[in-house]
Amino acid sequence: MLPEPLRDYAPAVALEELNPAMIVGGHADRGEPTLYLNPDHLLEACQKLKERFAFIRISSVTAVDRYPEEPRFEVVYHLHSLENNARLRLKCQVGGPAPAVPSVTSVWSGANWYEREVFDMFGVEFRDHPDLRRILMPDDWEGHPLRKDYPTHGHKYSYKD
Amino acid sequence: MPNSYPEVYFPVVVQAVLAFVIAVALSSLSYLLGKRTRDKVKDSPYECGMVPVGSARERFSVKFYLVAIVFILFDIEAVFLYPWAVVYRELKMFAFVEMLLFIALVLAGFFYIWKKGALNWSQSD
Amino acid sequence: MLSSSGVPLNWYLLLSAILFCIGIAGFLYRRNVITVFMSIELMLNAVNLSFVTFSYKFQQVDGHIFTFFVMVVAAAEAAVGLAIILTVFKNRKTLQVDDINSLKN
Amino acid sequence: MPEVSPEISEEVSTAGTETAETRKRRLTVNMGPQHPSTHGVLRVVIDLDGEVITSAQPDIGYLHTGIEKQCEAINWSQVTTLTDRVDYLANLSNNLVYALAVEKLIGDIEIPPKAQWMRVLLAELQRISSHLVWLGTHALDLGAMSMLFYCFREREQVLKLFEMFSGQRMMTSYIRVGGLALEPPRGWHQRVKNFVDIFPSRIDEYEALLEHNPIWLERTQGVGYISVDDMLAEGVTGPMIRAAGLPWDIRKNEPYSSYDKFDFKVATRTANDVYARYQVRMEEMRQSTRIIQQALEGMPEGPWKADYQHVTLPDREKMKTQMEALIYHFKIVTEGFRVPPGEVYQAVESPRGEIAYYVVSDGTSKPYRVFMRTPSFGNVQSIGTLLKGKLIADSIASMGSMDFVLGDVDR
Amino acid sequence: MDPFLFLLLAAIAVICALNLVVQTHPISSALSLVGVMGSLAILYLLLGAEFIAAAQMIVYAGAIMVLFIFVIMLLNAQGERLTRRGAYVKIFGVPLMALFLGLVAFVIQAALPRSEMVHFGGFTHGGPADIGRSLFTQYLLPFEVVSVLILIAIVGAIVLARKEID
Amino acid sequence: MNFYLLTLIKVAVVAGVFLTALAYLQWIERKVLAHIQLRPGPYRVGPHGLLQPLADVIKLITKEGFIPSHVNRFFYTLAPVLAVSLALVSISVLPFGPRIEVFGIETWMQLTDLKIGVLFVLAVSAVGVYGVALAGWASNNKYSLIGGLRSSAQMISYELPYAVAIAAPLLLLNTLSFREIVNAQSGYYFGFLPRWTIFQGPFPQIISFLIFLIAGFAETNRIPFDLPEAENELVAGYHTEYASMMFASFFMAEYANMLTVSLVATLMFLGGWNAPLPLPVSGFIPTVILVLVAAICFYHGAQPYRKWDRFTFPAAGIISLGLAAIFLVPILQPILLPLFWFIAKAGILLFVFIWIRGTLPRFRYDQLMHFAWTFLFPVAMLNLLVTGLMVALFGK
Repeated sequence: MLPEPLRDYAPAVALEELNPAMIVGGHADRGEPTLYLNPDHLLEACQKLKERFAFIRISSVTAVDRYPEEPRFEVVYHLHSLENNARLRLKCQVGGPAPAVPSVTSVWSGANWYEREVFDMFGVEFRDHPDLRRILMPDDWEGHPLRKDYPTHGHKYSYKD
Repeated sequence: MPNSYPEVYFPVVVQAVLAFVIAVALSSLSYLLGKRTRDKVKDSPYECGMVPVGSARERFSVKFYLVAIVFILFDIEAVFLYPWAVVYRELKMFAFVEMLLFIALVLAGFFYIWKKGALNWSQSD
Repeated sequence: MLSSSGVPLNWYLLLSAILFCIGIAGFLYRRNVITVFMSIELMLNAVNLSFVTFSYKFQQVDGHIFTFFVMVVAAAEAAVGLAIILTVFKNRKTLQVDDINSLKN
Repeated sequence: MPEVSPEISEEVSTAGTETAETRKRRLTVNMGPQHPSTHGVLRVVIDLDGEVITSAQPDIGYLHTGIEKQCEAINWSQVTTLTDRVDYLANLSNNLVYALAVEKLIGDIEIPPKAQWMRVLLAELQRISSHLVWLGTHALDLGAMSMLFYCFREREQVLKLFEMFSGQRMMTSYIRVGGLALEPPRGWHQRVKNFVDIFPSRIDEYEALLEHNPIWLERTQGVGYISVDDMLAEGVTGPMIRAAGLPWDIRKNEPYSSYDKFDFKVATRTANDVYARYQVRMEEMRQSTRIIQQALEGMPEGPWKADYQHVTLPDREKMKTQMEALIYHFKIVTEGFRVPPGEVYQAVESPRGEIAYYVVSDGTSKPYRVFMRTPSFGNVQSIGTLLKGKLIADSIASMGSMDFVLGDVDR
Repeated sequence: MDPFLFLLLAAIAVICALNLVVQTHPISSALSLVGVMGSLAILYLLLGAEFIAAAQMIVYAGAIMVLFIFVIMLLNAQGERLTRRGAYVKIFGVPLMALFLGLVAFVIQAALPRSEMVHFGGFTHGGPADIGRSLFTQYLLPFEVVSVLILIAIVGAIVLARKEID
Repeated sequence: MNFYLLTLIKVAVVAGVFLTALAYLQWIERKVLAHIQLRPGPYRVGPHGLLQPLADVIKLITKEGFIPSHVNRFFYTLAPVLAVSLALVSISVLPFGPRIEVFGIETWMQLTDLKIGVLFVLAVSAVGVYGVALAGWASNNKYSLIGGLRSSAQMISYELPYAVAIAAPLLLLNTLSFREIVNAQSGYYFGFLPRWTIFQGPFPQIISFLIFLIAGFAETNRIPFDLPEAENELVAGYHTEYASMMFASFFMAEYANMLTVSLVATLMFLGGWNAPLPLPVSGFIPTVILVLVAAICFYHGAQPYRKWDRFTFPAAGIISLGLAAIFLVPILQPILLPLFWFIAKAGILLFVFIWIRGTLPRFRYDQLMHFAWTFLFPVAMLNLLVTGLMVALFGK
């Protein structure tokens, strides 16, 4: 069942019609519609949103660490439709010892680096990502800096050479 | 005044020796005067700060070779122009026609190359 | 000071002969097509020296003209010869003379 | 005679036995991170076939300073100074987007018109200075050395204006949550006016130097094409996309900070090459000048920051007379203000394209998460697509036309 | 002065020529050949062949050898490996070569009067004007034939090299 | 006086002047570029940075002469030596002025005059390719190798239009000796138009002159043809692996070549030391110019922009006035006037070199090669044929 503020929101309604299990929640806080999606149906939903509602741009992919809550990570997608001048936020909640969501690079190739960044910073795996490796941190870096349990000053004071 | 060959060419020899000495001196001076330190990173080939990938001895576009070929053949033509130019006043129209024939044939080759696209560098090979 | 005794004409011809022989040696010994080719150029140069020397002996300019033509031929030869080497290298992937002694693979 | 280094002698033994592998004319060239014209520590690994690029892989992270992580450790107002350091050529745009995002989170705060007008004016000045840096360095990359100095002459004036109001030339931190940091000093508006009065003629000067120059045209026209679809897919924004004919400008499409009250045109070109990008930026500078003129003429009177005691610092006068104001001042300075929980995604048109901050608050005085969607990140991502199949000689011109800032990429 | 110059240049030429044969890397060989050509050019000058000396530098050293170096760089030619044939060529070749050289030297000594000396400046008609006059009157036909030769060479070289391109 | 002693003195003088000129050419270039770019340029070492070249040389020779171990040492060191020595040799056949008499010794203002002077210059520049190709190859670095290869390909490509552009005026002059070339350009048409080859009938060689200059820019690797050392995609081209004075050697060679090209252009096309106007008028021009320079200096000295200008500008003004006076001494005029015109013409060409560097962007490599082969060379050939036809039809 769609949450109250999204009852009239066309994309949400369409997704709900397509598969009721797709949307697990949502809100429209401060005029920004947000849909919580089931990670299993993420790709399907994204495909639909891109084709039907012209969300041809993925503005960004990022994540929020809700540590110590579980599921711990929210992977956040910001979609943008130039045609309708509209933005939409999607969220996938994942947790567990090896958090993983499907990669949306097959829908928007531009998600590539953003997903790598999330992988780098949060340690969330993206299944079927073409080139999932660290992007900002050195390849041999240990840990994922943007996790809440990663101290601000880092685990080590010296760099490996 | 210098008239004989040795006298005419003597200054050239002196200048050449001097130029060589200057060149060697310049190159060796900093080798002699400058301080010397060596380390592994400094000694490695410049590769924008990364460890070099592959060998520098790679082969290159055949275009360079084509240019060299074309250059050789036209350079000969150019060398023929000088004795021609020097005796031009004596022979006038005769020399002109001769050279016209010569150049026409060589230029035919030039346009052949041009048409073949050997001079087109932007095209991928 | 500079207008001294001069050099026997023979010396020039001898030098030419020595260079020619070295050219032959290179031609026979070397296995790299390009070096072999350069040995040929060396022989041509040796011959040119003889031409110019004879031109001096007979006080005529003809030897120079011959030399000039030899240069032209050498240039044409180099252009075509190196093109052949390029093509051969493309097909056989080697510059060793021994490996390219047959017309067919 | 020549000594043979170990590496070479090793090859000697295998000479003449070249395999099909080595025969390929492939060449891998590293461009960067220490390279004179990657404008920062960007590394691009380029595979060449002769002169043609078969693949180009940008490699980033050399300037990664963990700004997003740091944001979570300091309070809301301190973050402003970090936003300056993200895109160091367009710091006011970063200040602005952060301020807008936090204000949207706070919700009921109202920014007085004068502050809004000032924000627009500053953002446009910033755009001019950023585009000037681009123009100068891009021309320098293509060998036109003098352009750099001409552009920096004007940029210097803009930086002087910045210094005049904030005491800083680059890291101004001037746009704060709730308004501005300070009131601009007396005479500042006149100085801005003097600048915008002469600036259009200076743009003409640049154009006279470049647009009638056949070499410049040869080097830029028809170079660096990338299709609109590719650009949208890869996340390219800003002048790049406008040069392909798509009139997408966040200032028009999702107006913020009263941009809807200003009259300006979105610069577009259709050629979609380096030259079109150059033209778009030139046109944008002209439009920015127009906006600044309008902002100067219509500058409203009134306060320069919101009267919202939970967030903005109280006036000096009030602090001296009212106990309550003093307490708020103390609280804001020591602990920082609190922001209601929630999340917000705010986009702004920076000189380089769409800059958007995704800010999450958990109700405390520190941000829970600040994500910076920076334009250069998306633009650099597309380098692989942009360069593929192009000439190596055009790589600098093509990459330069993107106008990326590595601080903006790596954050 | 003349003998000194001659001996110096001859020594350079011979050493460079030997180096050409001895060096394993083609680039070293090619540069040795440039050295031979340079010293020959000066020897031409001593024989009064001013124009030929300049042409030698421009055509031979400045063009033909550049082409050689380009090809060596282009093919990334390396030093060569020695082959089995080298051995017996060495055993028989060197004495035969020496024999041939001795024979030639004998013939030269016998055929030409030893007293004939070369002075720098002994022949002054090797300037461009003399060459030009001779070339454009007496040797007119060869001159025109040369252009045909060049045309054929251009076409041939391009046809051959284009194969590499296509 | 002994011919050989005289020659040694002349070589010493010419080398001294030439090397100083090279050092100061660098200074002038930096100053001119700086003023084009609205900045003062070298200003710290000596008045107006006049001692900057000296400081540069000291800095360069005391830097570490570093030879990386991955290079081919012999060719790596040979390359800059070759580049510099070849660049300095050409000057021996270029004349600077007519026959003069100093202290009763009659001599030419020239080291020597060869029958094949023009060919000598061409031969030297043809061999100059080796410096570049060797540097690129011996450095054992990708950028160097590509840079060296490109650079040598560029040099040989522009060698052709260069050579053909020289051949065209030779049809009018019929000599390869520089001295005779200049002599053949003396005199005036209608009493005022100089008979320089760019004005000489029956076919003025303006096109040749332009082609020669353009090809000269490319031969010396100057903007817009400075691809070999382009500081973008190839880092620094063939001298990427070079350091200290060896690195500077290539630049020295470049400046020497630039000077040579300007001098050859002056001799071949601009009438060498011949004055642009007949004598009684042209004799006063240097004085007038120098007096004007002095006036400008005094004006700026009176309104100093920087502290030291109060002293340096008037000093320069006084020197100019002194020179102006010297130019009026009748005995010195036959020596100084030709020198003045020669230096003035070459100086203008050098200024053009610098001016263009301050103004133009650089070509892309394929555009550059395309330009040489499909525009410059055909035009040069056409110009040569037209010249030949005109001379054959209307020549004396």
